[in-house]
Amino acid sequence: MSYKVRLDNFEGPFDLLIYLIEKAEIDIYDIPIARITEEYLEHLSGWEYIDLDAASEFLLLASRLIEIKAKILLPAPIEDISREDIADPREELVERLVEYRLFRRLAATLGEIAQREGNIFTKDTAKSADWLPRERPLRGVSLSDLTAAFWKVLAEIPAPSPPLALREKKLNVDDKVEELSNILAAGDSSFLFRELFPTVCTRLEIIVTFLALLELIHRGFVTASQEENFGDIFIHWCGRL
Amino acid sequence: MWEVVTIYQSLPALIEALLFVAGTPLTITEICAAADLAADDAKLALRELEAQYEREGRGLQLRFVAGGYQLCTRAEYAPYIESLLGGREKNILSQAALETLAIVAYKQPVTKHDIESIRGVRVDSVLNTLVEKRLIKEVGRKTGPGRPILYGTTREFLTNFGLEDIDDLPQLDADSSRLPGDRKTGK
Amino acid sequence: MWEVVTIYQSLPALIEALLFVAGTPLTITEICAAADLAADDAKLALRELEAQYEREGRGLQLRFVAGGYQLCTRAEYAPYIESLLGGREKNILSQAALETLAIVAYKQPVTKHDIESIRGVRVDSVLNTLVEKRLIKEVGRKTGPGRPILYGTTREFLTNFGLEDIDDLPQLDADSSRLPGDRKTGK
Repeated sequence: MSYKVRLDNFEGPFDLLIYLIEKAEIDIYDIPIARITEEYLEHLSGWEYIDLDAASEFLLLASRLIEIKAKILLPAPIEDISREDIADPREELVERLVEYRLFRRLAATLGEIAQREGNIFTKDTAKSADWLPRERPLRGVSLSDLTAAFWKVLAEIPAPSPPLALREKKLNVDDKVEELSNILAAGDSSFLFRELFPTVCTRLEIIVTFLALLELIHRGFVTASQEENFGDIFIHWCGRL
Repeated sequence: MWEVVTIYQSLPALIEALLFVAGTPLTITEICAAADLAADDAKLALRELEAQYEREGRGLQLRFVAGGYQLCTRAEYAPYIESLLGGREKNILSQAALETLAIVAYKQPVTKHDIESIRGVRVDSVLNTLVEKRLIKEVGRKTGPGRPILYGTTREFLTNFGLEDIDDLPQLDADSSRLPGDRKTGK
Repeated sequence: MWEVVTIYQSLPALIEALLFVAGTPLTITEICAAADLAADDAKLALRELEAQYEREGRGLQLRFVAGGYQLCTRAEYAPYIESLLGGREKNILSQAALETLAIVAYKQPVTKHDIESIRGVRVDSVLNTLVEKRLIKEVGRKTGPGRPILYGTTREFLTNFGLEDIDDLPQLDADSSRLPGDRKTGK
């Protein structure tokens, strides 16, 4: 092959066909179909890689060209010979080629316009959004408004109050053992386990109360019983204190 | 509250300020509404503004595109502006995109199928690119099976190509489908 | 490829074209780089452009803000521009946002915690709003536990108030020393 033009330089099968027709300086309305088909197939065979999507489009036109070539070579059926309106098998293809060629020229014209217009710049409205933009967050806000806002903030800062001495409440198990003993001994019946924990208390208080309870059970002051799994636990005071 | 007092120096200057702020093309109606003007006065002022730009050799020019007036730079400053914008990539349309755009522009409204049968290739991705670049848009649905989308060009297309109107597209001469070398005479 | 041929009519016009396209303020360095000019020539041309705007009673003016030059409209056209932009929604900052902005402006760089301890309320959403509106931004991290974000005002903030520099903020008198570490008091 004396020349090889990469197929991916063509926008499609029509683009390639028009290229071949123009290169050969052939009248588009009178395409020597056998020769053009041969050249077209030669290009396909020179394809350097196969992109199946694109290939199918080029192959479709190839089969159409071969079909037309066959129609021209085969003698027309006898009964058709007398009819004057025998369609040229190339006609439909030529129509499509002419239309495509027209839009290819228009595309070139648009390309020229685009290039010319590329030299004329408009204001970048997206970027200029900080001066009289579509959105003006500071619309109507003056510098003195800003300063006034700062003054207001300054004025509203509360005077620092004297430091408040907070004493941490000390918790220990021994104290809790005594506290629990007093509560349980004062009652005249058993308590529910959950009643021993105040509704509002810290995690530490819960732990200390629980440890104190275990201690009381260990010392034998208290027994615990449960009637069913996950049921309420009853705490009974046994006395001895 | 604003007190509207006409202390501005001239109508062309007022219109220049409006066009500057807008960035995009403003129609005569928009200009008249904002400046509280009659259409004739606005047009006169626009002509005067255009003349001033010419006379004073400014860096800006006034153009009538997409049915409105727009301020833009003069072409001779392009190299310097490109240097300013530096790395920003240029919006160059591929041959495939230009062919598709040409078909949409001249034959609108068209379906994807119409374009594919003219170009002989699938155009899905090219159509998406053109829609993303806001050069074409969906303008409706064709009646019939599948109700396919109809595409047309946008106002941005007109602005980008410096066209006043879609009819302003370069016309094809009477027998433009014929090229030299085509011998067939019209039947 | 571009062949740079100096066929433009004048330097002020070239600079006008550059400022027009940029929208945001351009520094002398940026202008010189784009227009291939020496700083002195650029400054001369900027002065000439400013003088032209004055002399010819244009709708635009040249301003020096945020360390750069910017084209903007003349104040007297504001009512008409407001009317043009009219339909667009107003974006007035809430009092809470304004106060927070003021604290950031005067005490920058500040952390969220600094602001909260001054205002006595949580400021997360207000800070987000101000960042979104590009009035403040993250300017660094404080050393120490958690490395909290430090906020400062943006270039857009300066531009909005026509300030060249943050030091141009109106000074507060001695009473602001109640705020520990206020840089304006110099301690």
